[in-house]
Amino acid sequence: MATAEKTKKKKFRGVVHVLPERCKGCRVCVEFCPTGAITMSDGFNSRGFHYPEFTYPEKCTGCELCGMYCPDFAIYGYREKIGEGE
Amino acid sequence: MATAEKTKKKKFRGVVHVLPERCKGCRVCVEFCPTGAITMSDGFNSRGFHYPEFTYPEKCTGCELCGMYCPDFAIYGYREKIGEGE
Amino acid sequence: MSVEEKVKENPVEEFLRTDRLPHVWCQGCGIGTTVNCFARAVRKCGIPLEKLAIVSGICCTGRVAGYLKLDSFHVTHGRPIPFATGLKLANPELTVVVYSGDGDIAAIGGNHLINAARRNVDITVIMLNNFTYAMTGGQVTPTAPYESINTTAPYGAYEKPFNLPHLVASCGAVYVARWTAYHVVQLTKAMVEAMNKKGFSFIEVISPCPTIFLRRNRLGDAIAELKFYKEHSVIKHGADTSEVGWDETRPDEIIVGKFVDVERPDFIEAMNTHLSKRLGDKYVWWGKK
Amino acid sequence: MSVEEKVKENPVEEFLRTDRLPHVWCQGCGIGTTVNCFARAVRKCGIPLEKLAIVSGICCTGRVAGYLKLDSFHVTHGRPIPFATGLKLANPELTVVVYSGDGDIAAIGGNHLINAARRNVDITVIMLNNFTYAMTGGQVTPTAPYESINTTAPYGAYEKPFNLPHLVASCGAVYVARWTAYHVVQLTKAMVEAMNKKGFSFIEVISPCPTIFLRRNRLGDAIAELKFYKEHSVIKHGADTSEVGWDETRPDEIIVGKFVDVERPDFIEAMNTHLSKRLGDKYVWWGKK
Amino acid sequence: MAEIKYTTADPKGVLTGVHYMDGNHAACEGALAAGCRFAAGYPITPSTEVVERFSVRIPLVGGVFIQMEDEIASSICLQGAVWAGLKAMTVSSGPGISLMQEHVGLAACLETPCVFVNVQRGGPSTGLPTLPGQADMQQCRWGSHGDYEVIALSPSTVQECFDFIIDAFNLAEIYRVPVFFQMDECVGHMTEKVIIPEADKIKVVERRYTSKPPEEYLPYKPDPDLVPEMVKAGDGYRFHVTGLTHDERGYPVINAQAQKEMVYRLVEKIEKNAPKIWKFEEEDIDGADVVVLSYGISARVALKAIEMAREKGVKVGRMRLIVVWPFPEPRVKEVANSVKAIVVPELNIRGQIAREVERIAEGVCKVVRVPHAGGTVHDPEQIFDAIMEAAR
Amino acid sequence: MAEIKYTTADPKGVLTGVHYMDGNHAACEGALAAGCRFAAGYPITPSTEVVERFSVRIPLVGGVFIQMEDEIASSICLQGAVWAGLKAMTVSSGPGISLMQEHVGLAACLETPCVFVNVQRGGPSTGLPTLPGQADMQQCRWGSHGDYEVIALSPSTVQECFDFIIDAFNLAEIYRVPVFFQMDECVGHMTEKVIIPEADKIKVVERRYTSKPPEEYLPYKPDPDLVPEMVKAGDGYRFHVTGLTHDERGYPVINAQAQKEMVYRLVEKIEKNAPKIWKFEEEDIDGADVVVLSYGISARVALKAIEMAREKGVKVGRMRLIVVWPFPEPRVKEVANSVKAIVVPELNIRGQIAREVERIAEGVCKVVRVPHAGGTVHDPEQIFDAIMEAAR
Amino acid sequence: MGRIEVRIGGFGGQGVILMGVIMGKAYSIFEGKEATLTQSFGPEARGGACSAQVVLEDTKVLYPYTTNVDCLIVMSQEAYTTYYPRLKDDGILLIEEELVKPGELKPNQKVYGIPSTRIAEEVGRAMVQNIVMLGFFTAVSGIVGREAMRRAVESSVPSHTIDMNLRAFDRGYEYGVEKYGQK
Amino acid sequence: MGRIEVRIGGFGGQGVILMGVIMGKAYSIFEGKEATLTQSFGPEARGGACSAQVVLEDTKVLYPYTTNVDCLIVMSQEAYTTYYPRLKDDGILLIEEELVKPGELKPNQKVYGIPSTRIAEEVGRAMVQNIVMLGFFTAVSGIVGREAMRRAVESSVPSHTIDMNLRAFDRGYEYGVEKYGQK
Ligand SMILES: Cc1ncc(C[n+]2csc(CCOP(=O)(O)OP(=O)(O)O)c2C)c(N)n1
Ligand SMILES: Cc1ncc(C[n+]2csc(CCOP(=O)(O)OP(=O)(O)O)c2C)c(N)n1
Ligand code: SF4
Ligand code: SF4
Ligand code: SF4
Ligand code: SF4
Ligand code: SF4
Ligand code: SF4
Ligand SMILES: [Mg+2]
Ligand SMILES: [Mg+2]
Repeated sequence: MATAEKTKKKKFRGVVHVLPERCKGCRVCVEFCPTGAITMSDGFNSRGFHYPEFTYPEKCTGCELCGMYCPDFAIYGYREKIGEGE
Repeated sequence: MATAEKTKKKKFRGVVHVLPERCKGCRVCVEFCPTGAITMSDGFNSRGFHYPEFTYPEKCTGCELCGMYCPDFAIYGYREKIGEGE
Repeated sequence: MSVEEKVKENPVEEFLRTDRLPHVWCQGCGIGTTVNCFARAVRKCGIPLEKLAIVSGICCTGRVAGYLKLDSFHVTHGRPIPFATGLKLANPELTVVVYSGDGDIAAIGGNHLINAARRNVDITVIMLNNFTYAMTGGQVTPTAPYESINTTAPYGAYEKPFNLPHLVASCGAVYVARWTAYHVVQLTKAMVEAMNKKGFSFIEVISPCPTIFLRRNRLGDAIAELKFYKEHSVIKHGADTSEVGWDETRPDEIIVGKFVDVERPDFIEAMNTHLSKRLGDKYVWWGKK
Repeated sequence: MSVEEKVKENPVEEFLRTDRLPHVWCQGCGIGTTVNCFARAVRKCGIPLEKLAIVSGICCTGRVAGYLKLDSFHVTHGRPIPFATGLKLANPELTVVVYSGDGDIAAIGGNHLINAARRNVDITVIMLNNFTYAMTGGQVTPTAPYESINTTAPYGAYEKPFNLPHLVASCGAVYVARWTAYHVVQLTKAMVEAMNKKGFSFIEVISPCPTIFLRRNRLGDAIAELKFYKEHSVIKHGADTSEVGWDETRPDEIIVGKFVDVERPDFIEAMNTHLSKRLGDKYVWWGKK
Repeated sequence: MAEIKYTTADPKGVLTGVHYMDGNHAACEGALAAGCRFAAGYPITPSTEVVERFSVRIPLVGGVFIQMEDEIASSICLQGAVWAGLKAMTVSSGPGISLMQEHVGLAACLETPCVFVNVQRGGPSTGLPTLPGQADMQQCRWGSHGDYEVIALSPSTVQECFDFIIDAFNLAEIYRVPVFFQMDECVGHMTEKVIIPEADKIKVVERRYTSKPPEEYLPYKPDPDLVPEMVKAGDGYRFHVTGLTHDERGYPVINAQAQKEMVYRLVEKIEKNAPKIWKFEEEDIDGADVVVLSYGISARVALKAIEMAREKGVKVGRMRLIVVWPFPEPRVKEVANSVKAIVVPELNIRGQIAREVERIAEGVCKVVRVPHAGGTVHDPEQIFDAIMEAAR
Repeated sequence: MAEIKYTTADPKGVLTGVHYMDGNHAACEGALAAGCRFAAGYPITPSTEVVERFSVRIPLVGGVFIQMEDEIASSICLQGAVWAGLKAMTVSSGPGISLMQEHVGLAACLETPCVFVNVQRGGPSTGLPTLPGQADMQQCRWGSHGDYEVIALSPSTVQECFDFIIDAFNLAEIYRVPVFFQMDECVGHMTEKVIIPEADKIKVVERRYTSKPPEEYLPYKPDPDLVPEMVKAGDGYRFHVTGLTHDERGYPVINAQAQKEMVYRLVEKIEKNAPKIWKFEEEDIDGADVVVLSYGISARVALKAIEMAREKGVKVGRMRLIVVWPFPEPRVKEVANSVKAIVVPELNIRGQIAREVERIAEGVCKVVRVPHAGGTVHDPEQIFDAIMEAAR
Repeated sequence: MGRIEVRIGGFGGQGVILMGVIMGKAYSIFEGKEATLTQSFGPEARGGACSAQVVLEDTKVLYPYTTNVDCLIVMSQEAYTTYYPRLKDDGILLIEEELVKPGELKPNQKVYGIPSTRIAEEVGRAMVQNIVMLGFFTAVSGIVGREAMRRAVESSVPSHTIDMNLRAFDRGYEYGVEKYGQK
Repeated sequence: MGRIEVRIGGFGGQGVILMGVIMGKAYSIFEGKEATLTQSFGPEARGGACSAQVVLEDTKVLYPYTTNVDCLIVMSQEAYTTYYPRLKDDGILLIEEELVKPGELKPNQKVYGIPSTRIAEEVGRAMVQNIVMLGFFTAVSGIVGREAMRRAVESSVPSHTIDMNLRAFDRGYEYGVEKYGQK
């Protein structure tokens, strides 16, 4: 089972997109990301907010939760196939 | 018991007052009088309505129901003491 | 009151503006009957007459305010409850009764009804339900029974009617009862209880409108209707309000009785308690302590 | 949808007027979160986009209509339900969703809410409850919890709040659910169900308003509030709606779930059935047969 | 674009024939002939017969009547129906019309073509529910907050209740405004012969739906006549409308510039098109010493007074407003320039229309108000006296 | 009888001292100083601060604030409170005020002394919730159906929000009318120094309660000044009031005669007492070529334009309306007779006050409208240009 | 015939307006002329006084109110008192004779009385009193033809009551003919 | 000093209006002169642009708006763009330097920058950024006295935040003095 799962996991990787200019820095995405894949940046966007960064791509499962929670439509996670063949 | 009641009854008599000019002839009083003490007159009042008459005073218990039902405040029954002494 | 004390005058008389009689209501209209009950209830409830105010909206039933010799207010259609709220809050010593029609209270006035129940404003609402907008000639109301004929539902109503005791209970009314114009004794008693109840009390009175509702629905005259009430009413005190509504045109069972009678601080009490807790001596207590 | 089919774009995007972003809502405001759920629900529910109309009143939540790329109507405060009723009745093929705030729907709009539920108008009402009039800066609402601080209840609220699932259920709503902004998955599902339900469906969404309600009541930020929902929510599908209200400032248990899901002919169906029964062939059937 | 599309009435709604009916019923028949297929209302004397008849007729024609929980709901429910593609009206009287004011403003702002029928009774407040008044004439244009314009018509006969409510619906479509059909209790409850023509004799204006594809369509981009084209829900335009100040896209823009553009257009689309909207009836203005300017039932009462005055040798002309708002300023100005006095009898005491005449006359002729508090019509003597006085 | 009873303010409500506050807060303090002890409201921008402050203050003063379920409820709840003996107000803006129109009529008809505060924003409809307008000026008098009269005041400074709302409450009591306090968003949200005097320096009018015993009292029998004496619930008068047309007893009488008596009195009690009600500020009218007539925030904006015009050598006078309704017709007529032009800048585009000036001026001088759609104030240049144009 | 003015007065519930409708309809639709009916009644729907004015003309009715009444029909004392002063010097007065006691009339005025309520009760329902009166009016006034009136009755009352109403009409008509002779 | 016009701009949530209130109160109440603050903000309560205008005078302020701004304080780029054109030729410009990049100024205009958000975060909460800016304004403009300003701050913020706000004020003041010297 565990091996099967691992194999499955490998077929996809989680990817996250951030639109910093929409972000209002609420940190909700970071807080509710189940794997801790994202963290808040130090930088400001043009409206003075810190925004999330995709710091640990390897942790991301592409579960979509960050995107569902983000009140500002500023982030979105999804799963991307790794390689066609496998 | 029955005798006691009768004695009680004798102490009072039911009396009914009618204000024909207020009456709209709905007959509710007559219908809901438990003893049939009142009946509708043949005559009209000035607005063209028949009104109740106190036809059988002896039947009246002064129960007040005619007055409570009358939508026009046109009739009222009550109990009157017969003689102070008894 | 003992038998001997009874006066030889119609007890309703002293509460009436007799200079305005005969009144506008039609032959056999149940409104007057309920006024008889109200007059007796006022006598019995022990509230000084000058401290009793009555508020009606615009409707046949609303004309009650104009015939009762009390401080009486005939305001706009649908709005007696907020007016009554102002009266009561401004002078907590008043007993304030709203006496109005089903359309007035439950159609246009629906939002005020549910909010007053929720706030538990200490007023009594006597809502006469004749299942129609009688004064305007019989349009469909939110209380109109399924399939009943109304001028704006000429082929019969097809909306579900409100179960009003349930509605106000679900908002928190502390006293909820339903009677019909047939139940003059019980209705009188309910009115006494409601006026003496602290908080929002609500009485639905089912009442015949021979001219409009009965005639249009071929239900006979007032007498027939009162008999119908007599035969089909079932007294169920404490009934679950969710079960007292009906979906048929002519219900086989009209459930009547006192459904709710519970305790909850009324608006003024809640305000006084809460603000004095928060503000201590700085709070200026409202009304008699 | 299988994993492979997922597109690399935020699924909410295609439903948004992206030219209007960033939106006006504050940092951490739950409204946007619920819009994510709505977008997914729209995808899933199978309703063609051009047949889906959305109506909002005036409030923070009401701005939803302006951001969603659907036929969207931003009408007056408190009145989205009657506008939606007109839309739906005039074109029965539309799916009509009202998306608005607690004050809009349940304070000024209370009468429309209960009457639409009673009539079983086939619309979906998504009411975002942040316990306050957020857009105007945080006044007390009929949903404000006891003792909560509001600009017009500066020493704490002392009115009992509405139990809205119970209120609409008592009027006859056929689908009633409550979720919080934390329950993104369940909320999405509920939205799908509600939109596909024939008749009046109602979803209360409890949602953080960090700027106004949370700040004034010192309840922390959006994250704290979402965590509170997470920790205190108890899912009780089919719960007795009379037991899902609460009287405390911060309830120990927020009961969430699908409370009501029953069948009853909606307004148009009732109208068609009834009138065709009465009028036979002369009746011109309304909408698709 | 900007071209008005006329068609003929849908025969389903047209009760061709000769009838004896009252004004309220005739207004309902007119509405049906005009294509009205939705009415939302709440009962109120003396207007209810309009929707009562509608509820009898519409199931046989195809459409919906809904009695709402109040007038507020009615006055917005009908707008929902319009935006879903139907022609719609609501009907009320004084108190109900006062409750609708917020939604009159909404209709003006969203440019919802729709008709508000007001069968005027005596006010203020509950006033005289069963008796006539003409004291809601200024309320049409000032009742809602902010600046906006409406169109208002006033019929004098039962036939006109039928004829002019069709105009009301047509004008609503042409200019995308709420149109007030200002009846009065007298006309509403007056019964006369009404001739309803064949459907193909009745001219009906189609909604000005855009022919543009969704990508090119802007909900509030005006045509040259200042009126924007419309779409309806369900057609794939995925458009937005809002009661906030908005731009051509229909998006809210909260600043003075957007406000200026929007509000000026809302007002000017009526002001600038006014010459196409004005409708009045004139008789013997040329050479008259006195002109009686009136509308609604008062115009018929005035006829008697005019007859009496003519018998006394006074040269009296007559101007009857059919479209009351927009007010035919230039023509009234011309008339003022040519006569000694304009006499304005109306069933209100603040000179609701007379003051408009005064403003326009600018003192070049006398303006004689003949006020009446309502509850009944003028005694013709009253108007006669005013004419005689004015002629002096 | 008919004698106005002045007393001084109840110190409990008076926040004596020097404050820096905005117009909305100052209006609340003024209301409290005037003896207002009840407010019913529903939130709306930009007026809410008035009741927000009231809800903070009233528990410490003694009285009640209730936030009602909507504006309709607020506007009648306050009347209940008045009839129970308190002074009361409600506060709103555009959309809310439109919803209150039925109850404005009720207040006029029952002669309920009360105050409606309208902090005007941009309209129509939701319009510009946070930005100013002065486009609800005609709504005060025409918004409700039927004929009636009200009083309306308009403050220009924060101090005046305090001072004149006291006048508003006093006038409400003297004439038993709804009084509109027509602020605008600018004045409402403007912050300035406000000096609140000692309570015994503040003149307050007592309600005109009757001294007659119940047997002799008739609720609507007017005093010689046309205003009837009042009673309140709970005092044993067992009186009746109704929004139907009524006689002196307060009983409904549904006929034209009763209507005539009632409605004429309601209108005339304001018209005939108008000279006692008018209040305006004048400067340099004598010898002026142009007079700028304005009110509210526009009057302050006009100051700049006047200064600019004077620098150019134009003789400019100034008339500022404080009481807007009743309108000071005779004085405006005098002014019209003495100048070349009257310039009327206001934040609306239909000349809501200007048209009144036009009507009264009857063409003897030019009346120059300086319209503005709202959302901000005039650019002083705009008014300056109009003055220069008018002076030509 | 020129202008003929008819005024009908009674109280709410007597069907005064319907009388006017039937009369107007008979004249304008079934006799092809013109008729304007105006009405006024009391507070909202019920009680109080109620009256109808019918102006009958060959061509379009301009001024729609009665000022010189040719025929006054009254079914309450109050209506009599209120409307009598406008009856023409040679006008005719029709009364429900058990409810109205007229005062002295002018020399050329004529009064016609009928116990229409009692007759209606005999026909079946007091409610058709108004139709009895209409029959009577048709007989004694001769203003509108009997056939036109009967057709107007037929097309104006609920279908299940047509028979009763026609009976009532005929009874009133016959009563008029019997008592006052054929017109 | 005659008339002094100050304009403050930023976005909703930055506390722009409160800055105006404190400044006006300091001048009018604590320095005994007159000050009128006018404000404008975006849709209903939140988001969007927000600005305050403060007119300071020795005697009553008649015309309450700014036309020739002596001192412009901006905390967003948008505010800078919108309000800069009205800055006097010899006016001063105060900016939150991490959020605003000014363009070229006129020769006699002066610009003073401060990273007020970052300083506020250091003091404890980003929310007190506006008070930091006020301290800075007091230091670099010299228009209102430090004591009056501090008292105005004290009496205008919630009592439990007074300390933090005064710290923020002082940090801003000191930053100004350090960077641009004592005024
Ligand atoms: C705002 C407003 N809308 C409508 C009306 C008309 N109206 C007067 S009474 C009434 C109906 C009353 O019906 P209900 O409340 O059931 O009382 P009932 O007459 O049956 O006793 C209506 C709709 C009004 N007066 N005011
Ligand atoms: C008739 C009317 N009354 C009041 C308002 C002011 N108003 C705008 S939004 C709002 C409150 C909205 O609160 P809620 O519905 O709870 O939505 P939220 O902002 O909390 O999402 C109010 C009272 C208005 N626009 N129109
Ligand atoms: S997609 Fe899921 S795992 Fe990846 S960052 Fe978002 S929440 Fe975290
Ligand atoms: S949830 Fe959205 S707005 Fe909040 S920090 Fe993450 S990306 Fe930014
Ligand atoms: S008092 Fe009772 S018994 Fe006597 S008449 Fe009346 S109802 Fe009948
Ligand atoms: S109940 Fe009253 S109105 Fe009816 S018949 Fe009897 S007395 Fe007359
Ligand atoms: S219409 Fe009905 S409710 Fe009204 S008075 Fe007549 S019987 Fe009573
Ligand atoms: S005020 Fe509250 S509800 Fe409104 S946008 Fe901000 S956080 Fe959201
Ligand atoms: Mg009813
Ligand atoms: Mg909310």
